[in-house]
Amino acid sequence: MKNMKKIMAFALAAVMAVSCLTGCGKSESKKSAYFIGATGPLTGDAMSYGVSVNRGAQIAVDEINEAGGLNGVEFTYEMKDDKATAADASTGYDSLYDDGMQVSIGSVTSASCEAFASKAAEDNLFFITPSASAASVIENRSNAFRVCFGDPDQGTLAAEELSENFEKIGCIYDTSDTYSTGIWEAFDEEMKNLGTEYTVCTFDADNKRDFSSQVDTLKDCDVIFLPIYYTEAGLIAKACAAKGVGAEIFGCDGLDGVAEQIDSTVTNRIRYITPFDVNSTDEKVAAFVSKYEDAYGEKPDQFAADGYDAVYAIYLAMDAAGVNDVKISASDLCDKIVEAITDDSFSYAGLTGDMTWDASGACTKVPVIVELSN
Amino acid sequence: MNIVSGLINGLSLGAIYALIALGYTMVYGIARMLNFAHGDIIMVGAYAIYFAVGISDNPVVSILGSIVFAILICTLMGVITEGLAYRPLRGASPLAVLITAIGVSYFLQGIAQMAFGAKALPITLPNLGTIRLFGTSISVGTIITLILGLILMLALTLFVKYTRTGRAMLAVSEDNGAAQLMGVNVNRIIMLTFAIGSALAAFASLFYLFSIPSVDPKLGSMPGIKAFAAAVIGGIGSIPGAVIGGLLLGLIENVCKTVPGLSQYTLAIEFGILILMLLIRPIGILGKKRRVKV
Amino acid sequence: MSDIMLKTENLGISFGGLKAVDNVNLEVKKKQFYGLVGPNGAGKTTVFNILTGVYQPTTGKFYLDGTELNGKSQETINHMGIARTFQNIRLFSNMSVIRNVLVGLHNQKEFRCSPFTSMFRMPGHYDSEIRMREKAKEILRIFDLEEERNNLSCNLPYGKQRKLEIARALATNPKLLLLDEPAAGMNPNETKELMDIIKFIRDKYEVTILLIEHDMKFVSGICDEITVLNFGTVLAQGDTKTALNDPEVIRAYIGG
Amino acid sequence: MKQYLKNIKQSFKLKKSLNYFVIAVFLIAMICLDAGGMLGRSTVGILSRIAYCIILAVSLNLVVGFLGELSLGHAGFMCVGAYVGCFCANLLHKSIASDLLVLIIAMLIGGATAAVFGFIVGLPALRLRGDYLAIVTLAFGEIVRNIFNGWDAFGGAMGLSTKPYDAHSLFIVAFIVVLFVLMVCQNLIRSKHGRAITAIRDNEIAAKAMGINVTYYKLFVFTIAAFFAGVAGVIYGHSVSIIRQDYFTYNYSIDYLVMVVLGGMGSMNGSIIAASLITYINVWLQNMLTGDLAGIKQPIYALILIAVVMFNNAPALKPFKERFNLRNLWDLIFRSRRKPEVIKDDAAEWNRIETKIKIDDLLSVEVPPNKANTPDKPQKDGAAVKPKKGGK
Repeated sequence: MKNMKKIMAFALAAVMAVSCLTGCGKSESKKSAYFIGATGPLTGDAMSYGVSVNRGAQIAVDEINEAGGLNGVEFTYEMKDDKATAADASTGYDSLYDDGMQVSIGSVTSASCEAFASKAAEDNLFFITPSASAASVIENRSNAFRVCFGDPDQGTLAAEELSENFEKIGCIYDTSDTYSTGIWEAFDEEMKNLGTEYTVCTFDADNKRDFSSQVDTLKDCDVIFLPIYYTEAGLIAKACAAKGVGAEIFGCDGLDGVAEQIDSTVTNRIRYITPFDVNSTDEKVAAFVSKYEDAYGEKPDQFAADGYDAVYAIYLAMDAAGVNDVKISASDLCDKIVEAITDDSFSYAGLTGDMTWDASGACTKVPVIVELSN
Repeated sequence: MNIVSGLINGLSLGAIYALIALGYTMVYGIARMLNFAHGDIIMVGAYAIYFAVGISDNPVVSILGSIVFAILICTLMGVITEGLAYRPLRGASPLAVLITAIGVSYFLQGIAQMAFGAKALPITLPNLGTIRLFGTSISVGTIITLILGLILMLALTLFVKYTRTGRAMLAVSEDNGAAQLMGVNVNRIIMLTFAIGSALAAFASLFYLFSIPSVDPKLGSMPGIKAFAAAVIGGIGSIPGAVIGGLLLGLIENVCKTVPGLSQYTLAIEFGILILMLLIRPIGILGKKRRVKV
Repeated sequence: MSDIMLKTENLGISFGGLKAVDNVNLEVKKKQFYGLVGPNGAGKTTVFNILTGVYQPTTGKFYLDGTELNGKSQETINHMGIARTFQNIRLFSNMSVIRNVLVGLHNQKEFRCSPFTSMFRMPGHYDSEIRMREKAKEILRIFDLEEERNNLSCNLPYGKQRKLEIARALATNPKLLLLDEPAAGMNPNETKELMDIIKFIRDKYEVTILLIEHDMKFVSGICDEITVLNFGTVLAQGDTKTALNDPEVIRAYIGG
Repeated sequence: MKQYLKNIKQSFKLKKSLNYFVIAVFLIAMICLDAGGMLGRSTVGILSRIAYCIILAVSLNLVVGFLGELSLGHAGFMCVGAYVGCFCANLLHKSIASDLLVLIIAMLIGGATAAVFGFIVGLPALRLRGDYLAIVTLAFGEIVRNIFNGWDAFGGAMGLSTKPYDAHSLFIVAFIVVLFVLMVCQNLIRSKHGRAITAIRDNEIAAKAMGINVTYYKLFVFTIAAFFAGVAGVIYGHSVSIIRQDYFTYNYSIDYLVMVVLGGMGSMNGSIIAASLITYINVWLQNMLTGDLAGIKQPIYALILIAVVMFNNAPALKPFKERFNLRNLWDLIFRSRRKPEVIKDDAAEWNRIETKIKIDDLLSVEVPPNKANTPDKPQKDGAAVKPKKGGK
């Protein structure tokens, strides 16, 4: 039995070598269309964000291809699963690069987008991330752009808003999440400049379900600032209702989708900064919402909208730059897009507001504070 | 944050961990295996409750209905996993059983993720309101968790000690072969153990949803590991040990969460205490040392 | 003191109130065959476990060749020169015959080499390895187990496993060899062969032998002096013939 | 010196060092392909990932397969190695130009720190066994991960950003380290210290009686295994531009344990084959199943895992396996009757290797005190008597 294993060892090592080779042989076949790549968490805890961005982007790509693509040339789009970890984001990038990726909408979560960005910088590949809001992702990288707000802008805006109209302010943020810590740091800094006091509580990835103790500590605040995602925000809202805490709940774009999480028991007033209001009357948004609902049977959230806008931003920038050669290399395409997108005349009225970009890659758009009607 | 509400919250969280830990201890003591997938039975129970809670709007009926449905589903799931995954491996090396249990746990999570999506589904349990007790408001759900939890544990202890099947379970745990010689149908007993363990897990999932009203595929993994730690602290295999270990862990977790500075390191502290406990008394609080005959 | 190999002074141990061994005094001279006899549960194996450091005695002391060994760990006691076999054979089942003996040779001074020399295959590794194999083969030759040296020890027949366990204990180069029922489950000619081998070892390796045995023919054939234990206390001591004919011993054995 | 060379030649057996050649040939083939530009960037990435997974599997095999102690904290050592090693690398990059030198120094520092933690985790191993040790090592992994996550010097929640090593040469360095690790582990196993370690696995009490210093060897094996896990962590750290604690959770420790267990606990070759295959299949599945399909990867992986373990271990399948297995097929094809086979001992079979995880010496179910074994008084109708006051 034992020498059988040795012979098997030989055979398997050879098989491995061969399969590695075939692995890289198939990159040339997809050259007949522009290839947009992306990575995002399609499994694991952050799966719902990855799936939303992926679906939003897919709808945009289908729309563009139906309308004839970029003067006759279609787009192909693919998102690799990166389980929101840096390691899988870089393997995903390599595999997309081998498949001939020319332009990309980056990664969904900040940490994997950091890994994606450092690889993209080497190849000077243009990417515009729909949702990685950490400031460091686009810092001094000419090829890195973003559709959503940066963490710092939301933090400062929230600080101004709250310190004007509230005395006793509380805050709960997630120490294990880059989006949450990013916003809180800017918020904390701005609150210090404005000299307003506030009490802060935290939680982390391993116990983000039971918030009874945090709510107890902040039970006599007028407002609780929640720079976190809608799942935990929903739980906190219900914990407040259960404990009879009437404070207002104020959040950022991560709170979009909290409506489904809460029930009739929650009577607190809920407001949050968001670029995308799912039931806004704008006909472009309404069309997207209905198309999304037909395709996937649930209302789109802000991540889907960002994914949609990212694809359209690429399409419009390539159109403005007059790109027509399908075989264009990633870095030439990047230079063309960057030049077009940072041009003052370029702006895109997307689902998440009217957007313009500057050389730093950050997106300037008018934030809107939405109140939840319940 | 007065002491009483901290204590009650801690104990009710502890009751949840204790109920899950009981499942681990019974299966370990009697079937001599570590059922890593036990944590995911809670997730199955949670989804069962999610679908059953809407059957009627009067709160008592809907809760009773959902718990009965959850017990049914969990017991069924427990028996199926035992039958398909663990029975063929009886007598195989314990490590093989451990890996299979891990496989079952991944499988249950994967299926739930495919069927119900990974997004956390909100669940609206009928709100039982809060009552004022010792000067602070405690939600009725927490009180029920505590009381019903303790009753269940007492019932289980009595069952194992005073009923015939209970004693048969003890016999199987003492010496599998000898019990078989005495005419005890070991397969039936082990299946029964899984059934009881899973039924308790169904209760645990209901109480869990009282304090944390949201359901997702990963719901069961962290409480499962913590409950296993509680079972080991209490002395793996000993039923009262699991209860004490669970309550202790619930209290520790609640204390860590309330102190703002500590909440970041709750998990590190809990596992730290577990390691210290095991170094000082390796067989756990109530475990009985078995002298190996040289 | 010089010719006493093993001396115990009112050795005793109690497990939670139950006195398993009480007030046992032994004196075993060098190169002597000494028997420890008694009905089942008399505490014979417990005495062995105390002498090898598995249990710590609650009362009394024991000396090997003059040095006190109370409270020492099993490893140090083995290094001082006490080796043992077990009542139910405890061989390294997944290792071949020669490897079991090589494990016995592990701590000998002449084969000393640090793990790092072995990891990087420095000269020290090869020297000690080759010499160890020679010594192991030599020991196996005595027990005529050399042909099966590459078979797994669990594949050996029962008699050969017993012999391998003695060979392995001998490999640790002991001054005192404790044999726990070496002839248990052996047929007459295997027992005869075992007696010859034990005698041969005693002469070749000048080792003192203390053995537990129920087979009276084996005991009277081989032991110079014996101690009879009953319920943990010494019933009779001294020359084999007189002790075995002592009325107390006969009554204890035949019972009633 | 001449004698030394003669000794080496004499003790050299092709069959024993076959795996060095297989890996060396594989590496050379890959280098040529890469030089010829045939290898895409993702293949190069997969190669370095396979390399550090082999190191992790081989080092874990030392602990689980040879020492017989179950460790679920291997990703914790890798976490320590990655964070500390790459932190030093970031500092060293300022002063030392050549990346290779920085990588080597970082590997040593990362490995050494992980080894210290290996020693610390080894201490409980002296007293605990089986499932108790599994939970302690798992707890250790979670604690380390939790601490590094909150530590701002190491980048806090965002993670530690590092300077990635050039992908095309990282896998060469990684495979050379694999060869080094393999040589060290196999030399250790095939020496008197290896025999002592396997003796502890087979029968700790007998090993103690033979004078083997069990404490020394347990701590030694845990430290060496942690050192190599730390080195693997540094290699991982250099293959990505940012290190976050979410890559070191206990699920990854379980993956490495699965590689060791499926590969065969006593065999190094088994670990190598299992590590490379499982890693390759994982990455391949991940690249193939994009979009909404990604969800089905986890159940498939779980089913394959259960099926393989079931096939390897279910006692009921034993007769089936006796008749239909590769060897009979081989004999059928080549009609060669082989002599009764001497089973080599260091590659122990699954079930014969009673791992130290025998649970009975830890069992602690309440046994009623001796009052219970006084004979129960028979009741009038002979019904089963309820014990008067048995303890619980």
